[in-house]
Amino acid sequence: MEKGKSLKLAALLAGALFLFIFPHFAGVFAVLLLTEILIFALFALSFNLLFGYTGLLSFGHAAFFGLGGYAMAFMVQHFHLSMLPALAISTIVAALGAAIIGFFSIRRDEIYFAMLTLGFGMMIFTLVHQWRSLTGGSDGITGFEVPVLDLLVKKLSLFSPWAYYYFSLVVCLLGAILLWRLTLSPFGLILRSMRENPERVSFVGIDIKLYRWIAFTAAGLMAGVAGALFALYDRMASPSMVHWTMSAKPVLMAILGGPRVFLGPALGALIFYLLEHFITQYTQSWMIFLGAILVPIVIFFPQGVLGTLIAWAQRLIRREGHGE
Amino acid sequence: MDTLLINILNGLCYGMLLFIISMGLTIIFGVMGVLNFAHGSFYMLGAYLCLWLAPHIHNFWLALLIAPFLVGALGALSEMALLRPLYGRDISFQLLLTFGILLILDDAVKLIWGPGYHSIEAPKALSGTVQILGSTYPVYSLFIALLGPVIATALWFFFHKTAWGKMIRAAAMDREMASAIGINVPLLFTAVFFFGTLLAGMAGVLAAPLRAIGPAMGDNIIIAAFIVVVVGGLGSFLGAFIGAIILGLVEALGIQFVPQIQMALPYLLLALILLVRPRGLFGSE
Amino acid sequence: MRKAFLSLVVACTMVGFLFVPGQARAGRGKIKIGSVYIFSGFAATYGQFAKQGLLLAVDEINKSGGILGKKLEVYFEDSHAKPPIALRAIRKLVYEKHVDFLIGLDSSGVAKGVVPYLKELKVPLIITHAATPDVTGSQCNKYTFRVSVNINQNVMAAAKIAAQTKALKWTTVGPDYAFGHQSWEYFQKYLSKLNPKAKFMKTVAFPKIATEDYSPYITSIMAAKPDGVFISLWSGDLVNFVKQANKMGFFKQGYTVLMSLGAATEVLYALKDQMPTGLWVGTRYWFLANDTPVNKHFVEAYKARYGVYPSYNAQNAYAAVYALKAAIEKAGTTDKMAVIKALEGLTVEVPAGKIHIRPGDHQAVLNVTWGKTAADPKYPIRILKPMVIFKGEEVTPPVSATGCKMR
Amino acid sequence: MENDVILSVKGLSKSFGKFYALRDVSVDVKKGEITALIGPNGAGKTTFYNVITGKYRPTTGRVVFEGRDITSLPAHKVARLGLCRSFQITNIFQENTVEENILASLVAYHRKGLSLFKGLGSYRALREEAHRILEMLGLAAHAQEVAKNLAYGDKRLVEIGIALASHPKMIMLDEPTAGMTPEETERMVKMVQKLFQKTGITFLITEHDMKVVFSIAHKILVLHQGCLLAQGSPQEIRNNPRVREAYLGGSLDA
Repeated sequence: MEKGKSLKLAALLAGALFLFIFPHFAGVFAVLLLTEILIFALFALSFNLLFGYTGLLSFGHAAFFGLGGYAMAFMVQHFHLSMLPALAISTIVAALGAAIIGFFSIRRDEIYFAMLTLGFGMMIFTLVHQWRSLTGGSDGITGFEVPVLDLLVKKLSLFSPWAYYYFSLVVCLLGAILLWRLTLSPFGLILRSMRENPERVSFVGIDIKLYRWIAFTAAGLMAGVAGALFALYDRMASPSMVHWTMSAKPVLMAILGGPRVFLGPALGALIFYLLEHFITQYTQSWMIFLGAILVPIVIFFPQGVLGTLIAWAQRLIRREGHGE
Repeated sequence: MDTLLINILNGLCYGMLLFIISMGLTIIFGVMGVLNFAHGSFYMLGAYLCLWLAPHIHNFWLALLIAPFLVGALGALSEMALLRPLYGRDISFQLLLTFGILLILDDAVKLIWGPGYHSIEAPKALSGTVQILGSTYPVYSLFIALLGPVIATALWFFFHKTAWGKMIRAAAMDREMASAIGINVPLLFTAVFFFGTLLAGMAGVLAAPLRAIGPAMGDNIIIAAFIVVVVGGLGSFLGAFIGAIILGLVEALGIQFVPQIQMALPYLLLALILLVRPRGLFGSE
Repeated sequence: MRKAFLSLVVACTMVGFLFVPGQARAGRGKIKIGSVYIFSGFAATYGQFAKQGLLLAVDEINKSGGILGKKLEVYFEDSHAKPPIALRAIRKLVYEKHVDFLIGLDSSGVAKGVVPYLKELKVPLIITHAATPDVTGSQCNKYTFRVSVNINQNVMAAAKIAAQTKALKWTTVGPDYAFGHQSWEYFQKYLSKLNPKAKFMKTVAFPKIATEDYSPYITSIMAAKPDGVFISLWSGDLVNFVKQANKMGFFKQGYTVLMSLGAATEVLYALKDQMPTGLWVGTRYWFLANDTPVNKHFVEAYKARYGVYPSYNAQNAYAAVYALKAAIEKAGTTDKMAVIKALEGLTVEVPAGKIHIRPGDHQAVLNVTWGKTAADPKYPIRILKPMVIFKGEEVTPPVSATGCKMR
Repeated sequence: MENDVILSVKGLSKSFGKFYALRDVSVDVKKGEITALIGPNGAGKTTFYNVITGKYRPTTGRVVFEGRDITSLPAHKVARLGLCRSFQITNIFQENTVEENILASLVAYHRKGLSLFKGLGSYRALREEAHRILEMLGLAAHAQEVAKNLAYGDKRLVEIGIALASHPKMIMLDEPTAGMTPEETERMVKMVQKLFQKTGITFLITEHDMKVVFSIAHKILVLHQGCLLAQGSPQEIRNNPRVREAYLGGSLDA
């Protein structure tokens, strides 16, 4: 047990170290791509708090991604805030949005929950699309620059892709660690139990609505962080951030990677982007390939890529164990 | 006043198209528990097949017979090959798989027919316009608005008077019971998927003379069809009919009266209905 | 425990793939052009035409020895008509493919999202389609050029035509984003100056992009009984609209109809004889508008290679490559800053005629064609008869009016 | 006298449309007893459970638990007051480990559920308590196993463990031996008796196996077509002619 724990810690540290030294070997484009992957990994992880851990398939998660992004763009464009206050405000805006939408959505289950979140998500989409004076309509908010990171003792420019990569890396790692702690806590246990059997949970004295609401708000908050990072990465907040097709991305990533393993959705984000990256090098119709890859993965990897790999590995280890 | 009437007709015309699509969606969901994301793509395929058939057979009505059949056959094939391994798994897998089918169909259509827009003439008999209270209105749109109830009646007869229809209805109400009373469930599922996608294809053919045929037409309609099906009540026949009419009217009248928020209206409707009636208008608890 | 370890191993391996070098930096002695257009969705024909026009120019140039002895190499990326995706594509082109110059961009929204970022990328971009005045106005910068007709020029011409007609009560149908709204705004501004009696109605229609069903919008406009309708829909949306408007008798009401992008050949090909005759249509290039050898050669070569008459997007992309060629030859080097200098104030002859790129805002001044749709048995599509050609200087507002402060 | 009664049900009815699943049922359950609720399939036993524990609202009637009116309280509030239940169909957290199944219930009881960032591992007291419960149920060896991999009988024990972990004053078991082999049934009966003796918790059990009922119950309630047909000691029920006629038939003699 103790040995296993230290092994895990070592592996995690090695992974983090890898992410930190990666830019020293890679070109600008790889750094940019990895920044985007990190941001989407956080987005997918936040989605999976609902999907993999609470059993709620949200089809409007992009609403909070977008709220975070728009709030960030707005703060930077109009108030020229520095990074941390702007990020804090965007996070709060997304969390508030999630609290309000969550209050209604968590009243329904399964496909109805999915449809309600889709509905609310698209209402937010309409809002940003139509309120041209505030949001720039379908063009979105564009033309701002990445704010400086004001650390009181020192002001850092995040203009270069490398600087922004490191900033995103730190924020995404912190966000992922918070989410991870959440899943390991008693709260996380209750969420997982609700995923298995919400009725039973209410019969041991848990107000499932309250817990779902908190999970929904937490997931929305973290999606807001990812969205704020993404708006700066893209130098724009546009309605496509809020559209249902954006909500479909974390769903895809989570199921690709494996919703029952904490880092599964992050791996899903990685697979998604690398697939897209490689396929679009050879052909413009990458959707047909994505579909052609998606279909067998769904059929043959029922626990997602990471989940299935782990199951295989465990079987292998068990067999070895029996051999001894 | 006459604007209102014309817009109501517009709404009904759109609603009836939606109804035919949603009917297929709701049957598939009711019987198989599968929310078919690719349904809009089957609709699109219907329109494209009509486009492809038109120069060969020179007859819209014949295309209306053949194209949906081909779409249904493709649907049945994909059900047998792809969807079958997934029964019993979580609904999200089926959603994702049909999303994969959507991606493939959308791009395949673009590879075959190119990315451009195409158009088809309405059949001669229906290509003119009529005067309604001093406004001109296309005969073909009127035809669709009237065809909807005819198809609805035909479907009603199918479901209530024929053995297959009764079986599908029984299975939609209680899947376990259906297998218990000796219905060949795999065959039934394939048949239902065939029939459901056939309806989507039929709607596609009917829409072809009305709207531009393009690679994006499926994505635009699928969310609307989802809304209809959920608002009406998943698996409910009457629900799909009423839901489609409501959504059609909401879209058309929204443009007339509240153009600024018209885009949000379908979603507003969806959220309100679900909060007040958790299982939709005609869904069973 | 093992779970975490395994996941990391998998992740690291996959990230390692990023190191696999692409074709980057492969071609020394080549001039690399990155090109971003819409290749999917409702307006995918735009990308297709642009790609064809661009490749035609590139092949011609490469066959005759390239530019300064260097061959051209083009990389295409899809913008999906969405600004973030376009930006990602451009980053990929610049950072991964190391392209020297960028050519492209449909859609004003995409252009507005991308243009501010060029200051970071430090790569010149020649816009060939996106028409928003902002990119050569409030957003202008030294890396951004445009060789195509912008909203100002197109709509100024429209207003001049509108002022000649008897129509006084005007309304609009336009796509619900900046382009549609700006077109209408400029139309009102210019027409009210030319004809103070012109009135602009409250009932307007701004359906969202890729709308399926236009009938409710058409009904509302018809109910308002305008004299003139200014339509700024484009590509698939315009095709869709015209078909449905035909069925509802929209064009039989005696309205004066102006379609700012109605003379796009892809629209005319899609509609064929469903396009009514006698409508005023504008374009950013018309293949019959001038009979210079350059144009004749282009139209013939294009028709021979692709089987259709070139659309404005094809010409614009073709023209951009030749403008770039002229600038590089003028500069005598492919150095980006030198080429930028050479592009400023450049005059070059392209199929659309002589174009002049103003140093003040980097907008090309060129002739703008409008005309009335007419049938001609020699052509499978509607052509323009009569044709009205406005001199570039007549319809281009002065640099001082664009709001451009070149930095 | 009043103090002896832990659960008091007065005039309870529940209708679904025109159909009455329960009609004017009034019963008292005494503290520190095992009470059995019997009746043929469709007699309304499960509905009775569902109405009392807050899954359904009653059409009419009152439910009083420990002197508090709990009529129409939501399920989680009823559970908080110490009235817990198990289910007829195995109703556990299948993908979680056995220990986690018990811990979830303990977390709920000790109100630690809103502790968001502190790892579960650091709650030593909770884990020790979970261990004690599993030990008592004879499941300690399976603590780290995923629940769905357990044998059927063990799953039913987990079910009871979940109920036990919420420190109930009274447990309502819904057919705890349904679908069990005779050996498993015997093990379950012994377990219930053991738990009763060790903890003194009040039990209400529905059960179709009459042998089980008559061997463990202090008092028996008989439901028939939604109505309370009879109540009394096992001896009284055995001798009640109405019960014999309506429901038990000759089976008691066999």
